[in-house]
Amino acid sequence: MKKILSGNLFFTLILIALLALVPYIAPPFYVYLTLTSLAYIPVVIGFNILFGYTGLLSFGHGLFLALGMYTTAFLMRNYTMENLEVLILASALSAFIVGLGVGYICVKYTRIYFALLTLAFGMVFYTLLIKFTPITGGDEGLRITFKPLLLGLDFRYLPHLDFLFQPYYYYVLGIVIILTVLAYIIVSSHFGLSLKAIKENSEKAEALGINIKRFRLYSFVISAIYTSIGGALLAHITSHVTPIFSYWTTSGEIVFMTLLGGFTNFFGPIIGVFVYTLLRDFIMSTIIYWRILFGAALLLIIIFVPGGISEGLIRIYKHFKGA
Amino acid sequence: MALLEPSTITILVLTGIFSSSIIFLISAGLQIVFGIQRILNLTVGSFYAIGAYVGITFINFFLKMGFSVVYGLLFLILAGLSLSFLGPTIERGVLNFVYKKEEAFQLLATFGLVLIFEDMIKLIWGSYPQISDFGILTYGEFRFLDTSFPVYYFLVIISAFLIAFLLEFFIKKTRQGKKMRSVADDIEMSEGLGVKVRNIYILSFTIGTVLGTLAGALIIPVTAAVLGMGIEAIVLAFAVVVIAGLGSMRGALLASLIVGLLQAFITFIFPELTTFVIYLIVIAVLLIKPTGLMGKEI
Amino acid sequence: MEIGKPKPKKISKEAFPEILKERMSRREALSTGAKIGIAAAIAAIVAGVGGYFGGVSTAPTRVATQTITQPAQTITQEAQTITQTVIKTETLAAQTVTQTITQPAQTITVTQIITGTPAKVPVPSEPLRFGVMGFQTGSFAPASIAGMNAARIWADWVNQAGGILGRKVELIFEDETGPVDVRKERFTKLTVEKKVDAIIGTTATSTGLAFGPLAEQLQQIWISWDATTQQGLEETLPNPTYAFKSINNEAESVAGAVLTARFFPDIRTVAGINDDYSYGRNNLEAFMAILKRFNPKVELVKELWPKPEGTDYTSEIATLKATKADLIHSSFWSGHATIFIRQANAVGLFKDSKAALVTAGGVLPTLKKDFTPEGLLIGCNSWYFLEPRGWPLREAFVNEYVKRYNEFPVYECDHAFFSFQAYKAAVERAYEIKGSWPTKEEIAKQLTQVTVPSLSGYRSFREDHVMLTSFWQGLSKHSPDYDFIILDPVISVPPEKLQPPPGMKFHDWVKTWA
Amino acid sequence: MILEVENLNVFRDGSHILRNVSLEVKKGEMVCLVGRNGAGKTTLLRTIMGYIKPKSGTIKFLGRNITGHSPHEVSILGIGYSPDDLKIFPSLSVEENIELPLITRKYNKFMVKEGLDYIYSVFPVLQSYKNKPGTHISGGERRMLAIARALVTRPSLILLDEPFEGLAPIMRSRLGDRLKVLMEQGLTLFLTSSNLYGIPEGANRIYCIERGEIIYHGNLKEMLSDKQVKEVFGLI
Repeated sequence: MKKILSGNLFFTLILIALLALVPYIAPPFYVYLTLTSLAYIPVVIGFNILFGYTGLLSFGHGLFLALGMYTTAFLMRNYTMENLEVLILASALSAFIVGLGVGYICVKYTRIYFALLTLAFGMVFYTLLIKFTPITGGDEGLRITFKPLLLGLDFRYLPHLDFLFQPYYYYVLGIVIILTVLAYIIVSSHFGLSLKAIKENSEKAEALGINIKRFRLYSFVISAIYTSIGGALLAHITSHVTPIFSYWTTSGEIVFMTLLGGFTNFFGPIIGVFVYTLLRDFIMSTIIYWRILFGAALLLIIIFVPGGISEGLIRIYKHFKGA
Repeated sequence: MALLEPSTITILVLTGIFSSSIIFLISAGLQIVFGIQRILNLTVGSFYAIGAYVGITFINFFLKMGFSVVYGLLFLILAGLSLSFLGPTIERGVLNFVYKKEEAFQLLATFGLVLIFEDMIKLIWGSYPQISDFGILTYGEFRFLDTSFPVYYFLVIISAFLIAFLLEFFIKKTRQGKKMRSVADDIEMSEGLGVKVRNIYILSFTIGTVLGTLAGALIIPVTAAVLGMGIEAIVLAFAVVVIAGLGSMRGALLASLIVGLLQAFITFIFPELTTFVIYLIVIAVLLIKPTGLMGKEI
Repeated sequence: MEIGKPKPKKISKEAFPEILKERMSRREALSTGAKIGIAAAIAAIVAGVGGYFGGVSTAPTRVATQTITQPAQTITQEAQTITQTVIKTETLAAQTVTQTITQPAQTITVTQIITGTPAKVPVPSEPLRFGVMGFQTGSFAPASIAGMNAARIWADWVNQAGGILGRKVELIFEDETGPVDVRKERFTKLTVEKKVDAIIGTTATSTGLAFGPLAEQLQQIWISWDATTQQGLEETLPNPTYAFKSINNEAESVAGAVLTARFFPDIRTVAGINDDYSYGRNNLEAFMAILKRFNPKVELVKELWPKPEGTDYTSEIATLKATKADLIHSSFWSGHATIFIRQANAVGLFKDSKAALVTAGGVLPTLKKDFTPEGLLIGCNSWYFLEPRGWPLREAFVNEYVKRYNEFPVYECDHAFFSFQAYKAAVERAYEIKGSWPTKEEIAKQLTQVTVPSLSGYRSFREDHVMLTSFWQGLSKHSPDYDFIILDPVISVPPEKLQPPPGMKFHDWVKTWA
Repeated sequence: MILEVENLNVFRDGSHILRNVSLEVKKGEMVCLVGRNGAGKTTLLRTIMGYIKPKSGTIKFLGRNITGHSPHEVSILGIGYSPDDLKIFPSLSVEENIELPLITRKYNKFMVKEGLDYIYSVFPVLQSYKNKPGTHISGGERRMLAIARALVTRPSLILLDEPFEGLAPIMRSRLGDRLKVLMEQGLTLFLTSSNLYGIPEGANRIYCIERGEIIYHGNLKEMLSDKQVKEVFGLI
């Protein structure tokens, strides 16, 4: 056990070091892709706390992604909030409030009903974003016109891409590492085990004295906060937020990333994000009929490796170790 | 302007029922597959779109061959039925592998199929809207209270009710229907009494497919076939089955009527609310009675 | 309390810190604390060091861009004459509608006059690369795809004629579909990875809003075909260097309102059906504002806003039919227009109401005679490809297009063709001035200086980087030569009647209308 | 020999549920499998029916190896099955419930009619409820309906999982009488019981199962004096 843990730690450190080096070694466009992927990591980790650990499939997680982005853009435009830390906290707070409300209603249901209900909420939020033009900018969305302060430091003298590729990149990397470690602590804690127990067998879990609904709600809220923080980080990269982020296709993308990487493993979704981003870039530049490939990939994953890439890697690893 | 004159009400009611008939066919396709296979089959939206595209190709071909437009409706129905081969192909080729997996995966598998079909349509028919040479006024017009309606509207409404009746008859009276009901109730016990569940799965999925393709074929004299029509249809059908209760056929009929009429009236009275209302009803139904108006307790 | 005692179920706020201490065993607390601490430390170090070096390493590299003083303008005679003879306008009686009569140009080779002049520094030999973006799927695709097809034809023609200053051109296509962040990703990829010389295309307003600032940030020339609402861009792009915008969204409805007043002077009630996004909303607003200047008694009795991704208008059309307005206004474009007209005609909507379909001509070849009645006001945006007056370039293009794609071209072809022609002329002009291959900034500067023949006649950019174009609108008519409707009479509304002059707000401009 | 089970081993979720189970049922016999709840009775029946794939061992029916066959094949080959939880189809009426096995065998109209008549002669009470939904009748009648479904095709072998479970004493004796009649008609029965009182009088042979192992095989009288059996049923 200890050996595996230390091995894991070793690999994690190498991965972090690699990620830290990316802006220096990779071509600019791939730095951009890596940065986008980094911002999506909290999103998929949050989604997976709900899906992989609690067993609730949310088809409306775009709601919280958009919530984080709109909170950020709204505060920057209307109150010229500059500190990124404050913006992240504000996004988390709004996700906490909305997540509590939506979650309270949704967690009463499970399985397909939960998926349908979250889908409906996502779509209602989407329509709200389009209709309340004075606050949300309607379909045009809101633009972020200036760069935030990072830890109180002003990097505004940098050109856009230099800002994104240097200070902002490392800032996001730092935040993502903190959030990932926190999530890891959460899921391996007593709380995380309770969630798993609920997923495996909710009746048994209830018999063990776990308040299922409350735990599902906690899980929902944590998930919402993570997703929203991801949105807050993403907002500065896109510097333009639109309602499409709460549309069901975006929610579907989050599900796809998670499945691709593998929801059974804590690190699976993170792999999923990177592979998805690279794959999408590759396929979209190669053929215009990229949906066929995506659909086929989805089917193949579901049929052959429901555990996603991480499961596939583990299988290969075991195979070679066994042989 | 008087808010609701008799002629206004006539227009809204008739249009509402017309929309309901199409929505019903699609949602019936969802229901039958959910009832038997317990899979929320998003692909039915793609079948709707394919039905429309193939319907256009079909009818244009026959009209070019020199057949009279009077047979148009027949050709459309033929087009819808001819696509039934998609049912067994997809059921055996894809769904067969996901029955034992979690619900989420089954849903995502059909989502994957939707993506594939969307691009296949683009590959075959391109991205321009496709239009049939079969005009809606072929069967004339019907005048009522100083407004007029194409007779075709009534034909579609009648066809939908006929199909609903046939479905009911099939499920209630025929041997295959009895087997289907037994499978919907309890797969294992049906197997233990000699029901070949595989065949029933193929049958129900094929019926679901044909309902979708028929709906698509029937709509084309009224509108054009465009990319994305399948996804829009599935969203609406989704709302209908949630309101109806998953798996309930009569519920689907009732809920389609509700949704179709409501849409027509809301659009007239509170146009800004149109997009909202359906989702709000879905949320309300899920909160008050999650099994829907006529759904079985699960 | 003992350490390791079972944890209490509820914790009051006051007691929280003590209980927290007791709850965790010392070891657990230490390890958890250490984990968080280590993580935070790593993160802080990474963020701090990275950020510091990031800041330091990039800060000093900022060097003032070299500016090249431009010699006095040395355009050839022919070029100057072209700019002057562009448009002759003729005022129509009381209606203040202007009809454009353009001098037919001789051939496409007009802009190649400069090519012949000897260059001092040889041009680079590798091909010029253009990123071309448009919707390849979805209901907005038809217009985009027509534009992309036109780009292909233009590229082939230019390559056959020897390229731009001898450089071959190469097109790299990217899909505009997807959320804005993906579109921006594609733009960034084209710029930093594919190193294209310019990005041309884009159809959706949301794309325009995102790309405008991005083009400035990345210092990449971006010429939009259709993707701009002025409202959004005034805020985000006050003084663009690299971004070139299309004409105002609502221009179609401005033209539509003028012609509505002319063709349907008796209407009193209007019902609008427009996509529920800014393009649709701007259009109805502009239409009513202008129409009221002509006819103050006109009243808007119904506004319908179907969702933009929708493809079925059965309920909306029932409402329109029940409303019985004199005129239906719609800015549906692309596939939506076809579906709307077809569904509306099916229930006899056009028997009771006139219609101003200000953008429906964008898919004119799909408006078949059997479901599109005569007498609808149809707008074809900047180009009516069957316009009666002669224009060799248009004829050559239409023939080529039909031969290649087996369908008729639509207005987006003109925007596309113009964008490329303008770029070509700007490069040639800048090269003429500078004597060596110009930078992107220099090319961008020249883009507002050139006037080039496009499919609809001579066109140019305004000094604030807005496309100038006339709009073609007319009444639908059935002709035995085509299975779709044609426009007769067709009238063109000149650019200065379509959008406010630079710097003026739309509403202030409307007030200036007599 | 109608049914032969040899060295059957079944695992579920990693636990060994049936251990080397062997038993046989001869033509015209009534064989009872007795064992406590969770001993593996239902698992054995379900394995015979083909719901569960055994890890090893063989099942022979009428001399034919049916190991690994799917349930509907096993059913068509001629084994009637009534599970312990009955599984009456709520969407089908009483009569349709009875018809279903006939329909799956593609019997024609007259053969279906004949089958129904036969059932109504054995369980007359079902005829009076024939148009009611299958679940809207009393527990005892439902039990009869479940047995009727297993019986209607006149299979070579009928598997009844705890047919007397939860029945009132009067229903129990009535059902016992019916089974006796059926035995006289030459049917072969294999049934289970979780207690000693559930073993019908006419049982020819008894198997006792405990923790997945057959611990006794013989007649009822001798069984009651068997030490292991006594321990299991707390008779000591």
